Amino acid sequence: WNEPVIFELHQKGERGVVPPKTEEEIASTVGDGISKLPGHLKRSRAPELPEISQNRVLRHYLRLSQETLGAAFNVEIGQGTCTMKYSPVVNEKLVASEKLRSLHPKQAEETVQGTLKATYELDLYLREISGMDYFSFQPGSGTQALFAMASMVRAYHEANGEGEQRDEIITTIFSHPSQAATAAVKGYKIITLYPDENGFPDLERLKDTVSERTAGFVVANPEDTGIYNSRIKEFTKVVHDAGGICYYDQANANGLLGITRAKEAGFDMCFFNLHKTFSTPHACGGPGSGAIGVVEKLKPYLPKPIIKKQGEKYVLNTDLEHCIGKVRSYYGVAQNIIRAYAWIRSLGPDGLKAVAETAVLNNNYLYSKIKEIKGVDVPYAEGGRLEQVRYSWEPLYQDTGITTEDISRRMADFAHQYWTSHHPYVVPQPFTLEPTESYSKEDLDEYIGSLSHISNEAYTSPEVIRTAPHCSSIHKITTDKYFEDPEHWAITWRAYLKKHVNAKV
Amino acid sequence: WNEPVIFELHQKGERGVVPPKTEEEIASTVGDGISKLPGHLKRSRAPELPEISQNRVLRHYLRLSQETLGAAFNVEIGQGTCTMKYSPVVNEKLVASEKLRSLHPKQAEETVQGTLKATYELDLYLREISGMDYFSFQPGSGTQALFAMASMVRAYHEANGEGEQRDEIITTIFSHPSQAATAAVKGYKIITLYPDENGFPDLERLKDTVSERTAGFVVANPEDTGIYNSRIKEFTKVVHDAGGICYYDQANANGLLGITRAKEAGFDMCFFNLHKTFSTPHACGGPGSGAIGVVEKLKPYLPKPIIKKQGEKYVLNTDLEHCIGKVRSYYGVAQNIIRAYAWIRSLGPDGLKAVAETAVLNNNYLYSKIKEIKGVDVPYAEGGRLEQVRYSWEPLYQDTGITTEDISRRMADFAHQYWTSHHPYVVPQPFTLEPTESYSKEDLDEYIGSLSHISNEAYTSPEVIRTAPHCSSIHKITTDKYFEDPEHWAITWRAYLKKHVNAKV
Amino acid sequence: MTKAITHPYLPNTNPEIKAQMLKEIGVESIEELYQTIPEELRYTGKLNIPEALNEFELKREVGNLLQKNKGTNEVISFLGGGCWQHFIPAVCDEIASRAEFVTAYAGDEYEDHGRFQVLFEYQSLLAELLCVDVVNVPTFDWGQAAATAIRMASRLTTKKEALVPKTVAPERLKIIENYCSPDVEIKLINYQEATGELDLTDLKNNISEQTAAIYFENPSYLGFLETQGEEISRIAKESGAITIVGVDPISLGVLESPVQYGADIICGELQPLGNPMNYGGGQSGFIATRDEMEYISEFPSRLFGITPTSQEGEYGFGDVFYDRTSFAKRENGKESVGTQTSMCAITAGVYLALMGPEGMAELGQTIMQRSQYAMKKLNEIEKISPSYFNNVNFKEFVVDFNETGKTVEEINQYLLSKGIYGGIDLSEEFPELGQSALFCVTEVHSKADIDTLAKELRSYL
Amino acid sequence: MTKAITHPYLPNTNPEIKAQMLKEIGVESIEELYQTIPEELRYTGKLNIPEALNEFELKREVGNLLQKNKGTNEVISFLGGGCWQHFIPAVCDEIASRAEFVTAYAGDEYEDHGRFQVLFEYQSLLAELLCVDVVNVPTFDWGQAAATAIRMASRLTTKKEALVPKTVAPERLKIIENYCSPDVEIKLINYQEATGELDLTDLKNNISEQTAAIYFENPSYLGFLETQGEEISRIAKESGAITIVGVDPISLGVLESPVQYGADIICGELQPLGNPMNYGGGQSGFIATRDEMEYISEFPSRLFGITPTSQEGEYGFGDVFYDRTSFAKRENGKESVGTQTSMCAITAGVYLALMGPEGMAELGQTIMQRSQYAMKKLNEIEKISPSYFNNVNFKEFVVDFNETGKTVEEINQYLLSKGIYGGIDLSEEFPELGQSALFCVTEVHSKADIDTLAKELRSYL
Repeated sequence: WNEPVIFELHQKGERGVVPPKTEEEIASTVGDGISKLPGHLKRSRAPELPEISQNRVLRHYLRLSQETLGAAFNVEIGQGTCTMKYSPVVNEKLVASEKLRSLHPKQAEETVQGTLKATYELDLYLREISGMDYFSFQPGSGTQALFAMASMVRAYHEANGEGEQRDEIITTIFSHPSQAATAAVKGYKIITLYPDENGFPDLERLKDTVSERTAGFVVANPEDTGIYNSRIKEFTKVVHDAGGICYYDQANANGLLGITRAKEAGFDMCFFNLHKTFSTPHACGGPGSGAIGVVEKLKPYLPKPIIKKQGEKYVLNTDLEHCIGKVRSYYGVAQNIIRAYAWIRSLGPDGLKAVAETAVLNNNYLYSKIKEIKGVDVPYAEGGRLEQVRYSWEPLYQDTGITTEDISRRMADFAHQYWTSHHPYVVPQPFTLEPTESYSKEDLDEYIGSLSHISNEAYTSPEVIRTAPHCSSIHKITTDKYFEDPEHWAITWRAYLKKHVNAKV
Repeated sequence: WNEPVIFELHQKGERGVVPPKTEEEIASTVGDGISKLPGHLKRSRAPELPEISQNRVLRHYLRLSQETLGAAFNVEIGQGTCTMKYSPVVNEKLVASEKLRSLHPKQAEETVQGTLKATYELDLYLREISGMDYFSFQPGSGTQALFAMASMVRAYHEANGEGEQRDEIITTIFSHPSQAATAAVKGYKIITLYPDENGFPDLERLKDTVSERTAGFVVANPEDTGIYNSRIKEFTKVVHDAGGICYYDQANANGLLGITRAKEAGFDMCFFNLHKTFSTPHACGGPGSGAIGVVEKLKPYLPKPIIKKQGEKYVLNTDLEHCIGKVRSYYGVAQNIIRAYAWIRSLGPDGLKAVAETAVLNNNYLYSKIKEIKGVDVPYAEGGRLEQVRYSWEPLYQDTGITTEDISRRMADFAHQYWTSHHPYVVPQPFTLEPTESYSKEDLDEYIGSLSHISNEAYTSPEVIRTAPHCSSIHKITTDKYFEDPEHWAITWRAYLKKHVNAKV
Repeated sequence: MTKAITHPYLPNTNPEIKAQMLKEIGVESIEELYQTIPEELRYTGKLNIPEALNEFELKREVGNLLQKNKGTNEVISFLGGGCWQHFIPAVCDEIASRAEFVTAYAGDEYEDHGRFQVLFEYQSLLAELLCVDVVNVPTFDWGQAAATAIRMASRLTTKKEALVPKTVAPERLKIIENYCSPDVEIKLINYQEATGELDLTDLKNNISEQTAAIYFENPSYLGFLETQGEEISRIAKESGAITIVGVDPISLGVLESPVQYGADIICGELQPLGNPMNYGGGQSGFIATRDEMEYISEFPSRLFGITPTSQEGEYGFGDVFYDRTSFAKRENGKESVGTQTSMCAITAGVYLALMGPEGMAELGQTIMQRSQYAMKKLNEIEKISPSYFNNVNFKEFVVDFNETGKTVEEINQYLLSKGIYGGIDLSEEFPELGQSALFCVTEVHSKADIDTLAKELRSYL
Repeated sequence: MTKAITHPYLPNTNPEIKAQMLKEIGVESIEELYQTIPEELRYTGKLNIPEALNEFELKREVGNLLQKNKGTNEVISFLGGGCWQHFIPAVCDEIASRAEFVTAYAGDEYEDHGRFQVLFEYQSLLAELLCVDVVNVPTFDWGQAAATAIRMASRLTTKKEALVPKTVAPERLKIIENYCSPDVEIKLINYQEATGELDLTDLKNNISEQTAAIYFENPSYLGFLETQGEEISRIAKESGAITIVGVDPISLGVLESPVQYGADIICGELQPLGNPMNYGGGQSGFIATRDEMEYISEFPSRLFGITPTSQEGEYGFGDVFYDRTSFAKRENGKESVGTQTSMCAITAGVYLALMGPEGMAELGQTIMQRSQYAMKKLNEIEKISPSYFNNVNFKEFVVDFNETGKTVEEINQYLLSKGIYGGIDLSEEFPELGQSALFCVTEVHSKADIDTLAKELRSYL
């Protein structure tokens, strides 16, 4: 499709929908309603929204949906760290119920017992999976969960009179940027550990780093390299000994379900992304859900409320002494709670463990094949990868000048997602693949085939790659000035018209 | 997508869904259930269905959905006679209700009052639109409605003792093939009227044709040419005078709502396609709905049951003396009844008339533009087209050798539907366009642009057309032997394997 | 021309656009475009239908209407008899509601490649279940499929009679008779009182040189199995008649395909394969045969075939032997074809692809176990017998209430008051069975559901 | 390795395939792949969670759970206060449930072109409503948007205090305080008892060189309008502070954009624009500013921009000034960004495209008429006053029950028994209002709904 920007579809006088109108009796009782407004608050100029018939609006968005490569449409293993697993259709049908959609967050507890029960049960399941003692589902994503945990670290030390003194949080470079960023928002100084030659965070460096200024330590394990830090318990002990809180970014938990738990590794808190590990769909980027689990001593710091069972009733418990307040309105993304609940119920304990094992099997199969592709390097220790691997095209780049971004564009021609990696590129020319449990060997072979093909092209006909994409929705964007130059960029259509269309006239 | 045939996705041991299992207590009470079967009835070899994981099945069908050019995705005016109008999304959401989906046709009337009421109300609306006295919604399409009407013609004459004698049904060549075909199934000899030089069915010919053998006369008006027969009342009178029944194929009624009615034109019966005129979606080819309306005297012949209002209750009326029996199980396609009901309610009387007028306006605009395209001819009288037009590429064919089928293939490259016409091609190199009320002038201009472009290609670079399609889901099918030669054709995958794969080994 | 109307479904509402279009056409008003409709035929009134509702009002209006329905999902229902409550995988609903499939119609091989492929795949998947090589793009329903199968047999044999057991579904029989008349006469054959199966003596008495076909159903409308298939086919063959078997395909994970006992043509119903009942709106029929030219020639339906394209390794799909059809030949084609029930077939294909061989076997077993359990539980109740016939059943069975002194109508009324839809009342359809009802038990009926039925019947009777 | 499991969500279940994969990897068992996890950290038990359900059982289980909820669609609900019941066009639901959008995530400009375009269009559509040139890819909710707006102002001014009226939504205030601490201090400003509007004297007393921003809401949490916007902005400007206005965008068909009374940053909630309430799961926030480099530099959010491609006349879309973000710069980026609430924004875009200027104006008017009617009807009841504040309201209003001798809790309990969800109890959030409740009336409340409320209140009080 070469679908115009929606404003170009404007046809004066058309309508997409007619909103509810007031009954005659009301109009005759209260008048037009708006003349009560003070003049300066009454809108004087109608918004310049386009006028389009319903059929055309629908066609526009349906076409654009087809130009979006959702996980349901491809062998979606190229967005490493994102755990793009299968989101079961049945769960989508379940959350479409008006029994969920139409709930208001302030309605009486007795009228939402179903939702509260599901939330409480999910809490119990996650406790079992992590070893933690309580969960909150308030955060709307991993980033917000990390922010909530950083807030709890601060509240904890403040409650102990060490709020001022403990002003450092330690993280690692192969963790999600939000670990560092959210702690910085909470006023912390960030100390970043780099890996040793095997790709493990440096334990000696940690020992040198911790002090009475250490507020907390946050880490993913496995990190985004897919490498599991075997000495994690020593890390948490070092931090605990220094008086810090250890919190665990479990965004990479998909290979660990039923295998190992946060508690035994010595963490005080952890979070799971329901939209990654527990299959709720990513929805173009949210709403997601970051479920925070804590050990008993941190319960009073959780954002309000959590769910409590009182006899046969489920109630909202707001009795949390040191509560950090809130990070998100109300009680979290209720529809994701139901989805995750349903997913766990559909797998059971054996199924969950099979998920982890299959994810690890798939990843290691992929790893064994990808590393054989010409131009690919896999930094750090051989083997020992769990559910994902960070690879590098550095040899290819050295040989041919083709970058990981070039390859990303070319992969669009094969209808595959392909993600480089978070910045900074500690691994040069990086790419990160995470196959999850949802793909068959044949699926993986298809993806491997595409990368092999492109590697071959890089060595034989690199121009094909440089000018890619060739059969995607759009052609190559050849300038970055519309993204980097304030004179050119336009973040809305009206800004575009001002800068590029009307300016020319 | 280059999506394989589903059998090629087979992976031993995979599963798409697990059906409900029996409880332990039942199994222990009755055993395995199947050992009760006589040996020769017990399936000995499992069906060779493919084994595929749910994710992969879903991906397969989702991809194939994207390779289907639904009306929601294109300026869908190329399937003339099909009335491809906008099917409102809200109606789809309404019929997704379990309050409709889960109804069993034999449940007590008191438990389906909503559906019965909607059916009854729709009956009243269609009476108003057509002037008829009763409607049945049993037929699942126009073809079945025509069959039902032919059955009623037979039953009527049989009841009058003329069943043997009256064995001819008269139709016209520009009516749907099913008019002739269904009457033939009911044992009638078919007499087909051809048009005069202006495109009207020949009234003099009709007068010569009718006799004491005439059972009925069936016709569309306007016919598939879009030409409205102004003398229709004389036609029906001639037939009535000869003792025949006149029944009206209203598949082309979209330009007539609120403008003119079956009753005043002298018809005894008519039918509407709910999936054309009344917006229920075409669903890849059904289930549709053909609603039959009859005048009082034909009521006893209707298929059972029809809906009756009894006080405040709606009941199934099976008291139809000369009933033809049934044409379709139960009471018709209930979901289409609700959709059509909802569509009429959303438009009201003024809206329905605006539908007709806009459809006619759009068609005449299109007509005024298409006839100007080089290579296009519009047979028969100038002007006088209502909601559609049958055009001809005969001049283009004479000039360039490009056929209407060639153009059909090339239109796929422009993501437009394009339909030639029903056989036989009375109009040479035909194509039929029906824009309905759902498309804007801009939409029509887009379609006109594609045809102009192709006409231009035909005169300048015909090879592009001959080798088309170039950017469709698949490439040109260059042989018809897989469709016409019994040695080659394969109507199932297993037949394909037998004839073309295993045979080679 | 009516007053200007601004409606979301009507794009060309701007008076300027309208005026511009009229000008391009070269007329003054829309009225002029209608000049071919004579004055006397013009409808001048305003249609007496309610004024337009906006979307919110419409949702409320229809919502209120549907609220007056009580779905089988809100009760425990034992209704079957041709339209059955089965488990529908969510993927079936997802695919059946994709806007592309919902709004497509009759495009060609290229722009509608996906539609052609999924229908070819449906044919192929069902063919595996049936063990045949040819399956059609579907008919309206089982009844019409059976009628067409009989007409096909009549054309193949040039004979004009078909034999049908008296136990055939009355709903289907009405369709068969109407679709076959006046060309083919339907003769009813007696059944054995003990087992419900066909009375072979009566069959032999009625079969003749006039017989085009014998049609029977397995499982039968009354739930019992016809175990004499092989013998019936033999009798048919001896008289040069064609054997047609109607089948509920959901039984074929555990039951043998009719091909194995001699069926020449198989027909049946697709509704159980993933299609919601929709008050009977989910019905869809199929016809299947061997891959023989003479059989294929007699199909009125479209038959999609697979073909290579000009691109190596690529498949396309299209109409096989289109010239058979009434689309091609009008009254000289084979019967008639038109819009049928494609979406039901697509859904059935998705269903079979999801279920696989294991799923179909397990499902069949579950149905047999649950229905046998239900028969056992009902059997424990005095005065009723859940097995009018002495036979093996699949999914359905006739419960004999004759000794209870109550009518089925009374019993069902009581059950309804307890949130149960009892079985289909057979007292009109089969007067010889007296006060009997056809109960249906599938994989959706839990033990608790069945126990509730038994408990309520016990307490009422 | 656990026992072989055959599950629809797990493709690689065939032992042969597994064995083949292990062989290719060069290990004996999956266990070996876990060797980096030390023995002491291995969980050896079986997780104490219920055994797997098949799809049918799952649907029944979750269906039964949800049955315990009573949705606002089953009653008449007057709950609002940040999450509101509005009419949702069916097209919004259709687009929001398209598998492509549901399952996409973070693809690039090419393979996810559609996602980029719809989000750019959302930005552009909302911008027209707000009369601004820059709108972000959304935040989590209004509260977080307000917090980020305040932090942006703090960075822009390098000052560390923000002034907020005491009438701010308590839910949002908690988020603002948590997101702003420890960097920015939030000071609460009194309101005028009569009108609820900001006490300008108290504002002047509190504004200082430390003030980074004044944040207020219009319509306010308590439903009244803040009419002094221009004056407040002037006061802010005089002190070098930035004016931030929080807004419910559904009001902007009839209300003037805050830009017109001096807002530098606008933030608010997207839920009312076509997103279901979902028990609060439908919240989504936005931030909007002028197209000035210094403002744009301070956004933590992604901002999608439009660009030409190498194909003449074609548009592409991508990230503007990515280097601001924490994705690019970790702790040195502006605050943090991650998965937010894109689907809500896409839906809001669809909503605005459907409504157009006419729709938004009509809708705003309907809401005002209906809420005024409700106030009038309640006003007729003795002892209660539906307008605690003497002011103009939009959609919500504070009903004063102080003279009834009953608590809001009691009243709501009664209403609940009559199928009515009464207004939000303000007695804890705003103790100074005593027994008062915040009622919300939108376009979905018919005259009959409102009359029922009045009738029930009259009969109870």
